[in-house]
Amino acid sequence: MASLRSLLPYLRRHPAALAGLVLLTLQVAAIVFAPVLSTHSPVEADPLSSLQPPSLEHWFGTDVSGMDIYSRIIHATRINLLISISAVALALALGVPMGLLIGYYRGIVSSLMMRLFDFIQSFPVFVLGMALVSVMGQEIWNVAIVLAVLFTPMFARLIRAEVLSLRERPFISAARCSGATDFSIMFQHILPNALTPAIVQVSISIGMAILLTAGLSFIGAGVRMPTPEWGLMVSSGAQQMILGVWWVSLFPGLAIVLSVLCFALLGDAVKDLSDPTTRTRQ
Amino acid sequence: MTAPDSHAPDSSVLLDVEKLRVAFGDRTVLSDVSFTLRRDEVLGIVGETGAGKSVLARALIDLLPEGGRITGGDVRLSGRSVPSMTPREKRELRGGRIALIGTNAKALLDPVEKVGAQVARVLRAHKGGSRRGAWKAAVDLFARVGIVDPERRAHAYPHELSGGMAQRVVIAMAMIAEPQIVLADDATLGLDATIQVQVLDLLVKRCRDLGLGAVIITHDLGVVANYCDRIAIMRDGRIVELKPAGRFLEKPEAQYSAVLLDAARVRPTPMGAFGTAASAPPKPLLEVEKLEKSFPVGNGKLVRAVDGISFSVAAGETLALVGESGSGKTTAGQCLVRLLDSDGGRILFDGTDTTTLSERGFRPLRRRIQMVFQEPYVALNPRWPVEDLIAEPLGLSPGMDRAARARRVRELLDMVRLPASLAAAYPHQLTAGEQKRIGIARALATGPDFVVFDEPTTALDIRVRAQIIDLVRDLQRDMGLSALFITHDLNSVRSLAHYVAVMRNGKIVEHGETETIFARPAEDYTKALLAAELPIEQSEAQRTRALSRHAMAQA
Amino acid sequence: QNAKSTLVVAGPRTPESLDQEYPPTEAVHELRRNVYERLLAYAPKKGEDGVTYEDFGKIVGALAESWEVGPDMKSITFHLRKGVKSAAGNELNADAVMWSFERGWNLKANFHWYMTQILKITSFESAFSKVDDYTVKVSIPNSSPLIERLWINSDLGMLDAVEIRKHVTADDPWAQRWLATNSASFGPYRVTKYSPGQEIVYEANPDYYRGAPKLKRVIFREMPTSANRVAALQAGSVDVAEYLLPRELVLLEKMPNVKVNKVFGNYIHRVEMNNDTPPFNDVRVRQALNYLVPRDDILKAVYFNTARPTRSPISEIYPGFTDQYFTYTTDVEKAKSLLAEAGFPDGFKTELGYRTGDQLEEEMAVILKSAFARAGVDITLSKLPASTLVERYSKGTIPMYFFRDMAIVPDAAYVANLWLNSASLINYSHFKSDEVDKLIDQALISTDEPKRLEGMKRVQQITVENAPWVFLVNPGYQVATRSNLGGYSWYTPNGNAWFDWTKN
Amino acid sequence: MFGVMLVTFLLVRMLPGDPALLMLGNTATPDSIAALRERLGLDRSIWEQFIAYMGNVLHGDLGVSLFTSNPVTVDLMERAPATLELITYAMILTVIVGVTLAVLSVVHRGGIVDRFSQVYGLAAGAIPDFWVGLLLIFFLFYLAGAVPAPFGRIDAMVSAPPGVTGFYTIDSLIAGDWTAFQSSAGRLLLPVLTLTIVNAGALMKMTKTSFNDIWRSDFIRHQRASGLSQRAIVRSALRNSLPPVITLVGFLFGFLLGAAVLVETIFAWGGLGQYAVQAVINSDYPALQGFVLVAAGFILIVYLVVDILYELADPRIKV
Ligand SMILES: Nc1ncnc2c1ncn2[C@@H]1O[C@H](COP(=O)(O)OP(=O)(O)OP(=O)(O)O)[C@@H](O)[C@H]1O
Ligand SMILES: Nc1ncnc2c1ncn2[C@@H]1O[C@H](COP(=O)(O)OP(=O)(O)OP(=O)(O)O)[C@@H](O)[C@H]1O
Ligand SMILES: [Mg+2]
Ligand SMILES: [Mg+2]
Repeated sequence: MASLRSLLPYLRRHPAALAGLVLLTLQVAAIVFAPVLSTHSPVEADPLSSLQPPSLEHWFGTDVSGMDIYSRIIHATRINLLISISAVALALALGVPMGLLIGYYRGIVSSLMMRLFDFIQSFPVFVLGMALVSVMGQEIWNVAIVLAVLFTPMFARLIRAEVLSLRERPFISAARCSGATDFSIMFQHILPNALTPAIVQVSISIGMAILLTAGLSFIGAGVRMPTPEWGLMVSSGAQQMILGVWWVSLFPGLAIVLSVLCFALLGDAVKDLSDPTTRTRQ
Repeated sequence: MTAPDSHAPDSSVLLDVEKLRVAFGDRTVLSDVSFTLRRDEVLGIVGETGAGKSVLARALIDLLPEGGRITGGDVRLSGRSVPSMTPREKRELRGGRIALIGTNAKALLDPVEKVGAQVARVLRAHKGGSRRGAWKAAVDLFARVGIVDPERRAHAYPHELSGGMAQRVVIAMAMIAEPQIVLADDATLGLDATIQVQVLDLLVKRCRDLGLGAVIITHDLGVVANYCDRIAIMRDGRIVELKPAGRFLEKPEAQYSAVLLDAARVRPTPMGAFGTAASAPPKPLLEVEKLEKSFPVGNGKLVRAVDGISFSVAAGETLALVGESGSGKTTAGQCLVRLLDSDGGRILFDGTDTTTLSERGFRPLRRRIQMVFQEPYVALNPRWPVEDLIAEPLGLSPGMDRAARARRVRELLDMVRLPASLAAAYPHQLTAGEQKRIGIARALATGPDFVVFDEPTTALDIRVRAQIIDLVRDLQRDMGLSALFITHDLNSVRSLAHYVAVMRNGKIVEHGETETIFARPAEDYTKALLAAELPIEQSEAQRTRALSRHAMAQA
Repeated sequence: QNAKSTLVVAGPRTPESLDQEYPPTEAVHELRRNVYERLLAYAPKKGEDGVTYEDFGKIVGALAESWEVGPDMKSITFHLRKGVKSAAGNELNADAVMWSFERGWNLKANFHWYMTQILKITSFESAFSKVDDYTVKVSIPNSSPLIERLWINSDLGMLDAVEIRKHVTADDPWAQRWLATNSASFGPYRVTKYSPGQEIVYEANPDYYRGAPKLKRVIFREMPTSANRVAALQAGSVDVAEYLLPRELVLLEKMPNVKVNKVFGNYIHRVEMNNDTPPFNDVRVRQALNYLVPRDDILKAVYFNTARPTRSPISEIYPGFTDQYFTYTTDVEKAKSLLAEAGFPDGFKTELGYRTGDQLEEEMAVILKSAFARAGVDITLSKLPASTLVERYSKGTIPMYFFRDMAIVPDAAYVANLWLNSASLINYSHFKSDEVDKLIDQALISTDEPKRLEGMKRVQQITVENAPWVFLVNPGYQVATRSNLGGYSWYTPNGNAWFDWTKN
Repeated sequence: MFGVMLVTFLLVRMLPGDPALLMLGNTATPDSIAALRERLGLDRSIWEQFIAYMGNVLHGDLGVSLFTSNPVTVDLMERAPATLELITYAMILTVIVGVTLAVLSVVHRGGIVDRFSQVYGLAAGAIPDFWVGLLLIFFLFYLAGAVPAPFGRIDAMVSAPPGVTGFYTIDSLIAGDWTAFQSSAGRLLLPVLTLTIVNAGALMKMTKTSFNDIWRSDFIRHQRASGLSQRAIVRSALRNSLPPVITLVGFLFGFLLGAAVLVETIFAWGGLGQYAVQAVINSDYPALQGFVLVAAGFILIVYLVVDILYELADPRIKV
């Protein structure tokens, strides 16, 4: 990983990475200072001022229940990122050891696990997520767990593929020759090398998780009203869109786009930074 | 320049390079390169990695890698300046008048297209004509570049060809549009010596037959000595010396040239001069009996990589295992250190049959048997710093504290002649030679009795190779190591091994003392192997030819 | 020509089944109104707004040309209209009616429920008899004030026995499989195409006893999203859009070529509380919540004045309705003190369920959440698939839930029995008052009309005071059409009767 | 496939909500509930239910939808063409857009297309499809009025062409019904555009990566050094990036099936996706089971086809 000192010039050369970092900072700020940044309560309905277009009072307008969209977007950052990041963290925590084990020890159990992963992944992600959330109930944590279940195979496969290719690499033979045990080969030699693609994937997955959470909420299989959540907010304006009320869906949708974009940009940067060949060529 | 014919604008000059400068960004990689190439002349360009040879070749057809620009000078083909040609003319030039042959022929061929079609495609790009006619021309040419059964081979895909065969296809591709000049950039790198000779013979012969100009770019002074009329030595983007081959070999002028030539000529100090006397056969440290190892390859077939070989190595002795690529050398070596489980036979190390031991049971022996791996970079974990890499095998000798380890690491760095400052570096920050040394330091860390050296010198630059050979020889002497020395490079065998075993198709075809084998090879295969080694001397034929040409030029 | 006689309707849902015995849903009610014909009907009456309503005071014959009610209201004899033909061309006679009764009785669903629960019939044989080919008699054990009115109910249509019997099989003696996707009755229309979830096509019955319908063909398309129905109506690709949101109706009213028919009907939309479980077993808590509801805001911002506040458990248009006992205003202080008395000075946490896809309930839920929060009552909103919601409230495992319903028999006692009788299966709020139960039971068998009405007044008083529900609104019924449509009529099941409609 | 069946069965069976209760609604009596449960087989043990289910599936009987009262097989068959038509067109357009952009941006590196593709590649992966759908509705339907009302496959006033392929566009052409063709093609526009905008970016990025590797590979450089024309070189590079693109397209097909769930909901498409959403909302077990089975089966078939095509496209795979 890059030290801080090499990070600055890198950022100067890569405005995209800089943009990602700025977006991330904005989101962190939104998470930390939500109460200060917002102008209204994110869950207080004010029926008499429903569906107001953007104005000085309501920067992004109000939704059908008269809640302030701007304030809701700010507060939603917490929920959305909480769900996505914890889902990915969980998936990583489960998927990495699984991938390592089934990649390193090949046997019936491993191939059974692979079948299972194939199976989970052969469904359209979204449909499976939808079904799972409705089985488990619409709680924030359930959404996170479901996403983790969906992402675990991805990480496990990724790590497994890396392990499979790494274990054939001569430096593993060399290590064995130097007396490394299975344990140290797995954790000291293979894991650190296999982790880089997983870390890049983390960033992408967080983006995917944000999109999926939003999608689930959009069809009503995600978090519950009136929790400020971007997908739910888009959905609450979906009906109105065709009648020309654009602000209810537009702004939270933009928030989703920017947030996912942020993680995509960071992912690219991480990939760049962790690849020694691209770094030295700079 | 020393060549007498460098200025004259005479009609036999095909290519005239004048003060050519190429830069990548603000880094100049070629400066003031000038030379000419005449009809029916073979020019050799030699230089170490990064000297700018490939950049030069590509600059000649104005097809530099992205980011590279010609910043000065000119390349003239029959008087026409190449850089100022229109794109269309350049396209016709490339492959049509100057053909380029690169390294690793398999990678140069379109993997999803039949090779015959690929060659035909080039012909049609330059000469037009019908698909069928071009195909026929390609097949004819295949026959002439020594491809047996050309009609069938033309229908093959690149992955179905061997390396040598693929190289012939690429040569055919270069020749098909009847260019005036052929550029061969490390065209035979990575091929077996025997194949290399065949390919080069073929290439040079065709150039001579057709009276083409050829530029052979290589690391190997043996190649230029045997095939080229003139030699250019490159270093850091400059030509430091350019003269007829014979004169160069006799008396290089530039100091760098002399160093290069010396390193390439490291002549073996026969082992007898310093090694243990081969008089009283000592008790063998390692005995291998009828070792067998096969690999399954797809549809149930087996490749017998090692097919019943037997040999023994006594304490303090070195056995060299030589043979062409794929003959099973690495496999044999890996069986010894138990990276592969053998399928049959016995391996007795110091009296213990290691083939019957479990992995756990073998672990104590690892301290005594070590291996140096073939490719230096990939055998090092890219995420570990040098000190950890070297310290890893020390885990085999229990009871070492931190300080002791650190001390040992420094000792080892010193032993392989690396500065202690490298301890914190990562493998990708090292040169190939340094990486190789780290590999050796790792193998020596536990003070083993027996080391398998897998190709310690291949893929290294001339000077670095000489240094590694010196290092290994010193270590053998100082530590009294026994070693199995696996290699392609017959030169180094003579410097390092007491005995030689020649492998072919998994079997040992000849086995004996080094000097004996080199002097009087018994088997045809061994003879062929030895013949393929290109001495750094001008052959008789070359010399006469050079003389006659010189006379011609004088006339 | 074709365009004039064809009607394209966009609705949220196609009927789930065409069988008469399928549970009544909104879509099913509309189907029955157009396909199945009953024995009796209310006389039509023109309202001031030009809409044709039912005159609850005047019953007329439908398939029965005339009828007599026996002494003590313990029996009723129907004289069938002669020459009435089903959509398949079969003639109506006593056999068809008897077979319809028999099928309903044996399938133990809708028909059976009315007969046993309302008319208290215990045995088929002693209750139903064929007098002659065109006369049928129904006798009941106790007298019932509903013995006439019940037969107007749209769940009690008469089937074309001849047609249906053709599809009877050994394992399906009542042709349930066939009738689930086919229609056979004496109504103005029959179903010629039925693709559940997509569309249903009605074709006029030229032999309908009131004359051939003016609209020969009605195509009903399912469009679950109301905004899409609005856009379709606007674009002229449908003639009628049902069940739109009030907000959308406001928008449509401003458009040329579109008109909105609005009536104040019998729907009641409320939040029910589980009166059995704490904290809702304390009447003060229930009252407090009623004091917290911002009814005016809801009427304005959610319903855009297409609804009226609920001021009684009885539908406002039914005889016997009174709102004189209703005292709840929006009064946070009062609510707080009631909660404090009940031992919740800081409020409490609870859960409120509403149906997936119900935009209005969601909007109201959000408003209620904010409103209740003013007294510290923190509600979690659970959007639940309809089936889950039904399951949870019928098992009593959800403390609060939205409930929208209508009682299609315009009789206060019938309505009260449905929702307030502690013995009623759909009294999901578990409201129990011995006095109410007694008054209802009396009213169900009493034939003394003034006394019944008196009792029902008392029932409304007790109920409003006990506040088993959070009273919200009576939403009315609206349907938006292209402006070239006329003849709109309203019946208690709310479904549209295409027979009455005209297209210019 | 057995596994698929078991898991879908269990999964779907765990959905909350008692369908019997829901179906009967407010007037349910314990008697009628019991009768209905018995009819639906809900009263038996879960294993008995599964075994019965298995047997039925093998006979092509996926049960009867609790909501439409139709056999699930019939429902699915009725809706499948809608979804297939949608995703097939989306697929074709996505591939055309994605691959063209990828090739252009690699060949003319640093050009306008390249710069556009970089921005688009980043953005496309970040845009939720449902949002794009809504924006398209707002801009193209509400503001510009350029497209017909965005719901359903065909105008409610126009009757669907007689079914041959199930694709309205093709069927209406076969029937020579120009109005129906216009109407159905117009309706396809927005959903197909939505799916394309969202997915072409990802396809483009991945195609670009593999095409770029090939474009910079030794053999392409060698072809240039051999004086082949740009056209021939692009063709050869494209031919080489075919195998990875085929794999991607396979994935994409599966992915589109999932994406269709949201897009169909927005555009009231009446296909499998919308059916699935309704099945979840209504606890319609047999319908959801049927959908999941069909989706898994469909994807298996797609992967199979991908494998075959892959082999055809890459001589190195052949045994
Ligand atoms: N694409 C490129 N971008 C930047 N620098 C380059 C590029 N290609 C070559 N160089 C630089 O040009 C110099 C000469 O490289 P070149 O490939 O010609 O060496 P070479 O003599 O062919 O070496 P080798 O024997 O290893 O093939 C090197 O310093 C290299 O770093
Ligand atoms: N893991 C393996 N699986 C299948 N075949 C193998 C494997 N390793 C080696 N082989 C085959 O065994 C034969 C001997 O290989 P080996 O690597 O020992 O040759 P070598 O003499 O070391 O060649 P080189 O000089 O190229 O290193 C070759 O034909 C090779 O293809
Ligand atoms: Mg080179
Ligand atoms: Mg080897």
